[in-house]
Amino acid sequence: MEMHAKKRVEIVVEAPLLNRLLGILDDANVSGYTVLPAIAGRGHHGSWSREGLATDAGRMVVVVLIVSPDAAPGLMTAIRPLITRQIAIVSVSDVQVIRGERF
Amino acid sequence: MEMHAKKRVEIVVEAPLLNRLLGILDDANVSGYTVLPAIAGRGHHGSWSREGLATDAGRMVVVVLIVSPDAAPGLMTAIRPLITRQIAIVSVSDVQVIRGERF
Amino acid sequence: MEMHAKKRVEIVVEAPLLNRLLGILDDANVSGYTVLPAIAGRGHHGSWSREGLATDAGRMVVVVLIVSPDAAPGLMTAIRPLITRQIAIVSVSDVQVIRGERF
Amino acid sequence: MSDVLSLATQNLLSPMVLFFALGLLAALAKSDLVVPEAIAKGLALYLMMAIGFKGGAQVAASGVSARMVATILSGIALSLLIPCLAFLLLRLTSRLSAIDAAATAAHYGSISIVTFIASTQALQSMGLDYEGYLVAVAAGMEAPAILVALLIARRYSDCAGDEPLGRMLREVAGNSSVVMLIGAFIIGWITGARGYEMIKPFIGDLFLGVLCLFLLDMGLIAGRGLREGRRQLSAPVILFGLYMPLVSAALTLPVCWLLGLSTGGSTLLLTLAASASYIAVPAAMRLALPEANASIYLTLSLGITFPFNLTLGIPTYVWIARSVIGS
Amino acid sequence: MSDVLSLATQNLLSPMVLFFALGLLAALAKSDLVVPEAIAKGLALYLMMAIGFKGGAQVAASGVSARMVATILSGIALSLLIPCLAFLLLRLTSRLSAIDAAATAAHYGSISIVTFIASTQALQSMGLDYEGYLVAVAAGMEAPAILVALLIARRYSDCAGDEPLGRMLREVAGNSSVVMLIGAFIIGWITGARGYEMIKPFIGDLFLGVLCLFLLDMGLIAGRGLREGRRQLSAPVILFGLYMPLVSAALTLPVCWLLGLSTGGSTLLLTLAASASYIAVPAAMRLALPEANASIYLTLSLGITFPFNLTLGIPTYVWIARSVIGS
Amino acid sequence: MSDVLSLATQNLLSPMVLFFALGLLAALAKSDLVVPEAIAKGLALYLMMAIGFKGGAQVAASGVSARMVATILSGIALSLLIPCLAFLLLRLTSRLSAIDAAATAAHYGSISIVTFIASTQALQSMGLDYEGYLVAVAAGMEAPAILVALLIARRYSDCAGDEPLGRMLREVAGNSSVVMLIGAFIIGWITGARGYEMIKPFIGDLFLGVLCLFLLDMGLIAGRGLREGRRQLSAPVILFGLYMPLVSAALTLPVCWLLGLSTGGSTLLLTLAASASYIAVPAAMRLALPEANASIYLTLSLGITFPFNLTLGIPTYVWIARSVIGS
Ligand SMILES: Nc1ncnc2c1ncn2[C@@H]1O[C@H](COP(=O)(O)O)[C@@H](O)[C@H]1O
Ligand SMILES: Nc1ncnc2c1ncn2[C@@H]1O[C@H](COP(=O)(O)O)[C@@H](O)[C@H]1O
Ligand SMILES: Nc1ncnc2c1ncn2[C@@H]1O[C@H](COP(=O)(O)O)[C@@H](O)[C@H]1O
Ligand code: NA
Ligand code: NA
Ligand code: NA
Repeated sequence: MEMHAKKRVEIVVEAPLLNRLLGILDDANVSGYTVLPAIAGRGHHGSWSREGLATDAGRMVVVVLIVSPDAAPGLMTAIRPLITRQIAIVSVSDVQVIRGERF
Repeated sequence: MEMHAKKRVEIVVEAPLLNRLLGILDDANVSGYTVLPAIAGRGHHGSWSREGLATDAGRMVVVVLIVSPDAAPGLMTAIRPLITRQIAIVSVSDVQVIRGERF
Repeated sequence: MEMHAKKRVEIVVEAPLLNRLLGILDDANVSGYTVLPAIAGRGHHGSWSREGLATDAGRMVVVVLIVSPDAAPGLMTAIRPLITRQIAIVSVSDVQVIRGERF
Repeated sequence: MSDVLSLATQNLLSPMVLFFALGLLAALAKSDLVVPEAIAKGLALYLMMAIGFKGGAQVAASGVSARMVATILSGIALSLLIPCLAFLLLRLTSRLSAIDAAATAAHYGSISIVTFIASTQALQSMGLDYEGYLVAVAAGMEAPAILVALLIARRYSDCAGDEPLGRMLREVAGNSSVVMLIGAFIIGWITGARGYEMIKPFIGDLFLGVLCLFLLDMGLIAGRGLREGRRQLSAPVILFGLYMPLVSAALTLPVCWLLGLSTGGSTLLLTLAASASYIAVPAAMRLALPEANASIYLTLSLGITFPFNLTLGIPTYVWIARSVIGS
Repeated sequence: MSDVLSLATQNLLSPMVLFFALGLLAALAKSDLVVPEAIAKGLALYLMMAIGFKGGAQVAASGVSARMVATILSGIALSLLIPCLAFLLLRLTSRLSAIDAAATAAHYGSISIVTFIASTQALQSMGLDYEGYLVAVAAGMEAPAILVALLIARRYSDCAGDEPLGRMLREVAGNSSVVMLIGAFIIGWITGARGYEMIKPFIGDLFLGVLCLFLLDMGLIAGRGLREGRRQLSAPVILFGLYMPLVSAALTLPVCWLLGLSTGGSTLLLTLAASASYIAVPAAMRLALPEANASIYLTLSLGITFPFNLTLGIPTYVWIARSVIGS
Repeated sequence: MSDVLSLATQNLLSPMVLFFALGLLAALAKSDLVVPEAIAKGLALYLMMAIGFKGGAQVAASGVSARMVATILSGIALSLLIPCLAFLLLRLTSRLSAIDAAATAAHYGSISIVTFIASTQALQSMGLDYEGYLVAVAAGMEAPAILVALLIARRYSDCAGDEPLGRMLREVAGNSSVVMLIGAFIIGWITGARGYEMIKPFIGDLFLGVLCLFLLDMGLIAGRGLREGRRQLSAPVILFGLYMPLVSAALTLPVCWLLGLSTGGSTLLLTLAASASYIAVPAAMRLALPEANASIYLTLSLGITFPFNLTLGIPTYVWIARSVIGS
């Protein structure tokens, strides 16, 4: 079966910033994204956990999106300000998809 | 430490279809899978969010499975109908695992 | 934009073992990790689902961490005992990140 | 007429409807107010447990009757008939494809249990009784319309053909709200007044307060649905969402009369016929008719018909039942 | 004998047991009815808060006694003794490996707080009082059996050796249900009748209704467990799940008599001894004895022993306590 | 003085404060007791629905007055003034950077609705009434302080400059707790005593019990916050978390007197001024001033000021209000 090379972008971002990130993605002309919850984590700023009525500050969510390889650099540039100034971790990997035209 | 090359398959699928997909996976003789929740997303059919008593229609879950490279093409063929007719996004990437024999 | 090669480690682990795994990661000098919930799964030991007041036994969570390529082998060695004796699935893949120095 | 107006006003100014309106406005104004998914599901379980149990306890008191069986059968017949009518009306008045029209029609043949619950609450605030077994009628009307919609869709499209009907029906018949309603109904029936006394502080006293919180959530998702999906709906389709409940109610009125239901019971059967599903049927349609556009049927059922029934529909059905059946 | 039958019937037809049965049947019939995880945890917190607080408030009224201390110590002793007996019986009658038998034995030495709660409810519906401090006994019996099981496992297997016992015990002793029970017990004790009055509408009046909803969930997961795990259980193991509660109860009966507990209190101590853990101990066993097959102990404790205790066990323990201790 | 002591003791031994202490201790002792996120959010929704509705129903009974409008405006003025003062004090006494000080100051200008609710409960247990519209004052004081903090931060740092103020304010003003409070307040106002009667078993009778469970959760997260963040706090900053509430209360006392509020109403306005936000403002600060160190303001507000207000602060404000306003 024919497979097409795409990029999988995974962004770990603080919950209060999610809406802003999604706004950037909407403007950046990506075909779609999926947001996954996270329940705990640790980093340079210490550890956090989702349980209890904590504020959204310090809690992470994960945004996953499949993009075409051409679109990846532009996307990186668009979200760079968010990354340099605020807490977000972006990683990009190579994936193969079945219906390549939809991304 | 010896590592073994496997494939990581990630399937974003609409919640009402999950049971059907898992049925296909069970028949396809894979060693296992893990289902992750998603909380929101956007695609060609608009955006969705999990909060509130929404129906399962339009809500996504993510199925992750590690398979041996030989098994991957057969798996793709098995789930293709689901993908062409209904909402599901499949991406495949290369990974290394420690205990290769269990997959 | 300059990208840096890192490793993405994904560990599917039984919930009662999570704290022990995180303890190992803390000792292993990684820059951070994020824990994702899982809602269901199947493997050699049968299938499980999160709903209801089930015990933590048999339920999985997923730990994702980005590490530098040098650190990966040491990390694998550190978590190996957990994997051989207990239920945990570890997969490693190549990713590119933007700010390489933080990992 | 002033009667229906005063009924409508009283209903519109109930905490129930006002909390729904709060949710609707908050969602339209893009507030970040949300009810967590688990809480919403928990509230729904509670409401179905309570309404089912109370219905069963009432039947324990009044005993089984031929009328009960006849009403359940009539309910099922209505839920087979209404989708045919809905399909025809949609095809005649709108440009929806056959698949979209069939999928939408299934929603109107099935029922909305929250609309039913809101209707029982409105009856109670007016001091009107109803037959307890209408809960069983509600459960019986959840699934059959799906079958009709699939048969219609198959006539018009070959791609809608690969889903075994039996499996579909079984999945919908075993869905959580049917099981919870029928289960609690039977438990209420077995344990009767003694059982009801034991758990009344939970399922009785708290009922209206919990319903308010739940309707807040319904308002939030109806509002979000409208914001997302309103561009999918043409004028004829929106109109359909407003007149179809009245058509179904009109069709049901003679049935109530023939069955000899009380005014309260008639109101509830009218409400069931007039209400449209937005939980079980959409999920079933994604499985069975994935080619149908989900935005259309979801927005219509949840964003148009549900608010209409909750605000104006229910007082109208009370008024019709009162006028025709007597009070 | 007709006494125990009427007790059993009354228990079997209570809303509590019927909701459990509903859950069990729904799960066996593969219905998609579920109680969301967060709701189930919330209900469990509520039940432990309520039962702990009420126990403390009762102790505030009755005062501390030497009997209270003696009962707590007896409970701990029982939970050290029962796993040894359970291990022996399993090894003698079944083909379970030493590790599997030790892990399973730990469950029977520990307790099921829901079984305890259901038992208090059954007592209440019969108008029987009980000593409030039995809540503290329950908390004290959660952890010790784990220690015994680990010591047994170490004798039989060297791979079970690398877990520091102290750390294990501390983890189990600080587990959420122990902390919530003891915490609420102490708060109830401090604030007494005045505190109870303040929160009675919440923790008192709603109790039985919430318990019904919770038992629905217990039925659902017991049914799912049975569906998944029944093939793991051989006949001797299933029998063990049915007679072991009675063995433990028999062992406990003279203790009740020596302690001079009331009929209600004796019933509860019998229930604690007879019940098996399915939340805290399985998680501890995954950590401490991961080589043991989790399907065996989970299915046995949750799918066999829990339903047995809930339906037939509790009326039996009431009947034994009544016959021996007097009513 | 013995008056304030007896008030404090009575408050410290209330189930409310004891459940908070239980949570705090459990978290410090690393117990695995947690309240699931969805349950915590559901409890918070309930509390805001109940307190808002009751406030509105009270206003329906007492009518709107010029004093109501004046009190809301005074509340807003206080929440603009307090952050300036807090910023100055932090800069004078501690080594916090301007950005950190501004972000922290915003928290003290805003309010903690749980502290407010605990204060209403303390008043009720003493038989003191309060003006229902203070709920609206609370809602009005949530957002303005954020504006002030941003203006301050911009003067001291250019990196804090790219966030449009209007958008920030709109986001905070539409945040869930403001919408729920104001919405329920208006619904209570519209439906009045009749509406309140309908849902009283839910929002009235259960209130204190639910509050206890919620405060358990607050204790858990305060304890976790302290464990994680205590090393971030220097002595001057910790002291600030203890004296700032008293400074704010002192500033507010003449306002209460000028407004002519009742003793209960004065206590609540003092409590609002003295309390610090730990939900809405931290999230807003992550957006607007991400360079500020979140551990500082979160630990201070949740781990120091909230427990202080809950235990000693509230009785102090009651005592001040009583002494100055009269009882
Ligand atoms: N190396 C990493 N791999 C995966 N997630 C990470 C990593 N570092 C940080 N995170 C996540 O990002 C959050 C914030 O990171 P930090 O800003 O370093 O405290 C952490 O709490 C984790 O959830
Ligand atoms: N490019 C993408 N990357 C990740 N997830 C996607 C992507 N496109 C769509 N999705 C997910 O799949 C769902 C349905 O997509 P669609 O059918 O395009 O509306 C969306 O709501 C997203 O959750
Ligand atoms: N091949 C796989 N890919 C992804 N997840 C898996 C795989 N095998 C097992 N799992 C997960 O690990 C859990 C335990 O696996 P097992 O020990 O094989 O029963 C399963 O229930 C799944 O959640
Ligand atoms: Na209908
Ligand atoms: Na036991
Ligand atoms: Na303040």
